[in-house]
Amino acid sequence: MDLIVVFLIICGLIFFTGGAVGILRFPDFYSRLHPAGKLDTGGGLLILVALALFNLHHFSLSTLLTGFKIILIVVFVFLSSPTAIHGIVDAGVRAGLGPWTKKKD
Amino acid sequence: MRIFGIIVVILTGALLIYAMGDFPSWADPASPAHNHVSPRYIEKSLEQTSVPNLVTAVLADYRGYDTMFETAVIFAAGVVCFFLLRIPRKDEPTVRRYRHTLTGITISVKETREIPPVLEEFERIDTLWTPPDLIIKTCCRILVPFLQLFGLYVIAHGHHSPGGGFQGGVILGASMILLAISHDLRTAIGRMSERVHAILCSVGVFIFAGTGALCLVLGLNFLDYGALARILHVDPVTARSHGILIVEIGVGLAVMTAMIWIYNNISSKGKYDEGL
Amino acid sequence: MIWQLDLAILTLVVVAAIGAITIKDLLGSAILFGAYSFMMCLLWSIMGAVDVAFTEASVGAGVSTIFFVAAVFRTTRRTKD
Amino acid sequence: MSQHYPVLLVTVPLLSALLISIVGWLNKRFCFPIAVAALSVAAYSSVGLLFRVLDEKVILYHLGGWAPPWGIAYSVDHLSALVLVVVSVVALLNLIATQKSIEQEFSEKIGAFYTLYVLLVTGLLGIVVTGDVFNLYVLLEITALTSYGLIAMGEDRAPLASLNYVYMGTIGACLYLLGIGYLYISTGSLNMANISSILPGLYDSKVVLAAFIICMVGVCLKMAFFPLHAWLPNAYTYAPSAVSSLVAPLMTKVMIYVMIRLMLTVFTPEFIFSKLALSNTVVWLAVIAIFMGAVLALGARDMKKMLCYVIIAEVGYMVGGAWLGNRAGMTGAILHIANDALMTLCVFLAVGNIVYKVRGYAFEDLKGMFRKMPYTMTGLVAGALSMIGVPPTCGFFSKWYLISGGIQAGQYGFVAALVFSSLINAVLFFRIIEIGYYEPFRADHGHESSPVRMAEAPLTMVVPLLIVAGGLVVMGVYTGDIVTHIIEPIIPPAMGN
Amino acid sequence: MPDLISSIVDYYNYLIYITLMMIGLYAMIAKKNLVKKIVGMNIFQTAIILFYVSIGAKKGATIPIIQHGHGEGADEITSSVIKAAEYINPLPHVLMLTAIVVAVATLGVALALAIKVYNRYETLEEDEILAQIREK
Amino acid sequence: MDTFFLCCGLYLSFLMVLSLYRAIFGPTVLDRLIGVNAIGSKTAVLLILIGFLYHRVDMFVDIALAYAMLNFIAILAASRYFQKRKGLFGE
Repeated sequence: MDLIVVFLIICGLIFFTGGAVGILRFPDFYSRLHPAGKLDTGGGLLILVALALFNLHHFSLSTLLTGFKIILIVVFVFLSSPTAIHGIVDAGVRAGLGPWTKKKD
Repeated sequence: MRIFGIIVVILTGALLIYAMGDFPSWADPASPAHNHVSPRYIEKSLEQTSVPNLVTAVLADYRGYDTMFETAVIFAAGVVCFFLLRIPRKDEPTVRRYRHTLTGITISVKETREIPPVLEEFERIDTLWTPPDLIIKTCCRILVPFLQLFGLYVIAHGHHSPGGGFQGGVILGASMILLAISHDLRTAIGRMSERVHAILCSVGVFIFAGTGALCLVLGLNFLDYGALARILHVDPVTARSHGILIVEIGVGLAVMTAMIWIYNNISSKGKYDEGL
Repeated sequence: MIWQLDLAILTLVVVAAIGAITIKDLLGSAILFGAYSFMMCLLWSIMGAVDVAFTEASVGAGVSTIFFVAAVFRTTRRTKD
Repeated sequence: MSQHYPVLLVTVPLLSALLISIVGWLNKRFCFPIAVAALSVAAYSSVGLLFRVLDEKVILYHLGGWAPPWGIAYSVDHLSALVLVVVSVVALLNLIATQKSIEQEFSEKIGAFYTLYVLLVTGLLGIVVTGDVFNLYVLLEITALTSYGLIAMGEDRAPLASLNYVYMGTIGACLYLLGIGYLYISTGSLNMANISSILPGLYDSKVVLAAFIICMVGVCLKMAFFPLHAWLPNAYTYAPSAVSSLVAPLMTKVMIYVMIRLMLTVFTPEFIFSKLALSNTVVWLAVIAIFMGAVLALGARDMKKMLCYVIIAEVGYMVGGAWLGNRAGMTGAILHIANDALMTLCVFLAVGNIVYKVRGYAFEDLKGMFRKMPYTMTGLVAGALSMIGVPPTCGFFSKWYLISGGIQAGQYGFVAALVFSSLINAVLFFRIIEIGYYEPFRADHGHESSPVRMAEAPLTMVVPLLIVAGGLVVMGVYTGDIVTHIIEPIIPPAMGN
Repeated sequence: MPDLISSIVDYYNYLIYITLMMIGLYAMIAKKNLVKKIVGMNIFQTAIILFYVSIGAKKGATIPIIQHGHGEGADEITSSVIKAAEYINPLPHVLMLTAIVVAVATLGVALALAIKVYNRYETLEEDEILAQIREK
Repeated sequence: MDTFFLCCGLYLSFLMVLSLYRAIFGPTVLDRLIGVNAIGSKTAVLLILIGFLYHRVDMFVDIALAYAMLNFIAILAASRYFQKRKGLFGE
């Protein structure tokens, strides 16, 4: 059980790392949204699922409830994070931000 | 001004750092702050109020009077925002734009009424020509009831977990603000009109202060919830717990409506027409 | 209290605060102030003040950022310092 | 019922503020009667409280039924009872006197106005009555918040002035809060009496010293003591006249009350006058404050601004008197809180009446005013005489106590400043009287009729003004009683004689 | 080395609160933009809250909610003895809840005032506003 | 396991530094918004981790949930600004 939890958390951390590096290194706004939208959401999901699993170690009603709430956060993040990113993209398009292209000169 | 600022900052900082030398070190259990008043709160509050969350117990019972004025502060902030910004209704007609949802044709109408009727096939567009985004609208329509349910849970469960009237009230208020952001300010006002939330805001504080006054009428000191035992037919300790719950509901109501009130006034510049 | 995390977040908080007052754009300043509040919330839950953290999460991170954005929306983003 | 007076005093206005807010959305006509009723109850119970205090010395009230160090307690002694009476009576009189001008200026939002007004008075009363340092902070914020809103509704530069007031007021309140934190970290308590019983063992601690300095700076910011006064003149000048005649008499005085309360009850006089060597510095600052206030008032070009600078000078009197460190000085400072509240109210009400009729408060607007509004100008003259310090009025007596305290303490600079500022006040007010009496009424205010017809403000505005003006003389006559029965018992014996 | 770490840990919180407070104070005094000043004001208030919460922290203690199972009998709770050293001091938290509320109320009022100022002068820069006033 | 969680927490706070760089030096406001959003998602996870470090996770879940929600609303409000006001670099 612990092994699965550790594995999931480390996967999540790798996702988060990718997200952070992507946000830092990508050249323009739209490409930065990609790691922010996908990797952060994914990393968050993995770590939260792992923690919910870890929480169920001592199985009882209250830990089940807590686990359920953590899963609720997962669902919520899954729902809201892409929407927020969509809102930001929409804002960028409306604000007239052009996408980055590799310029010759 | 900049140099003056730096001088003031350095002087104040020097005073504070000078005084820091005599502080007990951080998180030291032997510090006087932990050993004079607070041990009694920790040891006795469960048996005196039967509320496991010590912060709630101290907030709403031992120092309930502070909390009453804290609620009054937030109420005052709502009233002040209204008082400063709200532009009273004028009957001169204003131009409003509507878009036919099927064809995308936009028409302008001169209207005098504050809130036009909801039309099936026409969608109102604000002066900046931004219809609400469909994805965000749908997603938020799912989330708003969930948020409200969560807010109610936070208010009701404040005895056993972090939370309470204030936090729950802010979440409830935020749900209405979310509605206003994702749809339109007018939609949110349609759900809860200005008069309703203005009155509810005072009613919220009134519940708190009224509970206190009720205790006074029943023969004990102001805000001594033990007096409620006579009406609720329970022992005084449980009466305290119930009294705290009643008070938290009042706080939640006041905070929720005050947040909505402030947001509506700020985001629409007091016109209650179109917001963020 | 978890002092390792406490030290890390405290340092971040100062950076965020300096950022919030130096950015020459009011909207950016408001957004960074939101980030500052996030970290404050974290800091308080590290020190065990769960109720304060809850309040800060709902007020500082949520509502006051919205108020700032609404006010900037109704005024201007321009600032000289 | 009478054991509940301390709490009724505060909660009746609070409850009725909420009621006004609800009623204001339904029917605006009932707002004013409710406000009057609430403040009358407050005034009645504060007078009742004063009489009880004369018998029982200190009245304690445990809110929520918890004993003091754990719960919040109200403690009323002679000092707070005196200030309570002043606050509630001034607020009530001002409410009645300014009804017309409120209706003229805020016809749309009258419910919100009365809500804020009554909440402001609630906060002020609460500050005076409370015995808990943190409770005081919360009430401080409630007064501050409502007064920001009320002041900002004035004309011209009012919002900007009010915004500056927000910044300064927040810094002040936050510094006060920080000072409480320093006290809490070294004592672990929040109750005033309890803190002062723990403090003697900690007098050498740097934390307590810092706590004292921070608290005092915060309070001085709030009361506009000289180097920190920058927010006051604009805020009070541009406020609506009904608001400035409430805020100007009460806000600074209540803050001075807080300072004296902190000095006498929390940090005891032994600590302040024997451990700290700050007394001289503060008195000299007060001297500078008085001089600057007087000089700036000479340069002012309209009446309200001039009065604002006079207020700054008066703050200097009281702070200086309290820091002289002897009985006479402290007596003078406390007496001056009551007197100054009354005379400021009197002058501001008169100005409010003039603004109501003439719509201006520059010196030119005053021409021929004695013939136009004789009763209002009578009130103004009474207030002016009291501010100058002419014997039958009460201003003379408090100034006399202050001067004798200054001589006892050997602070001749302070005495000189007092005399100087009295002279300047005389110059200022005689200039007004001269303009009002001798200059002909200017015809360009709409009426071209050359013999000025009497156009007095409505009766509800004039009568309270005359009552206050009479009150000034009555206070002056009964000064001896007030001093022996009310003020003498609160000054601790450690202050010397 | 452990001594150094422990002495840093002992006072780091207080140092940071002073730093934050000075940042806020500097912003309020030296910045000319009205909304920037409001941001500074909030940082100032939060710094004080940080100070109070740092007072409340306690080594080896848990959060101030008394541990018990959900829904189990109340007799069991009261019978077990609660030691003061096991829980963090709740009083500063209570005070700071109030302070946060006050901070958000002040924020709302200050922003409303800033909007009112902007309506009149069309700018938020203090020096430009003062120049406009002087012109009149 | 506590040590592992602590290390995870420290690593996450290190990642927050990277996001904070984007939030402070982002050339446009929307870049800052992305940075803050990333900080927000990490914070929600970190809150639960702190709950495990205190062994009282049931108390921290509510905070994390409220936090995620209000973060979402704040981000939405900021992005809504640009949907209404055109122009990224001023008015």
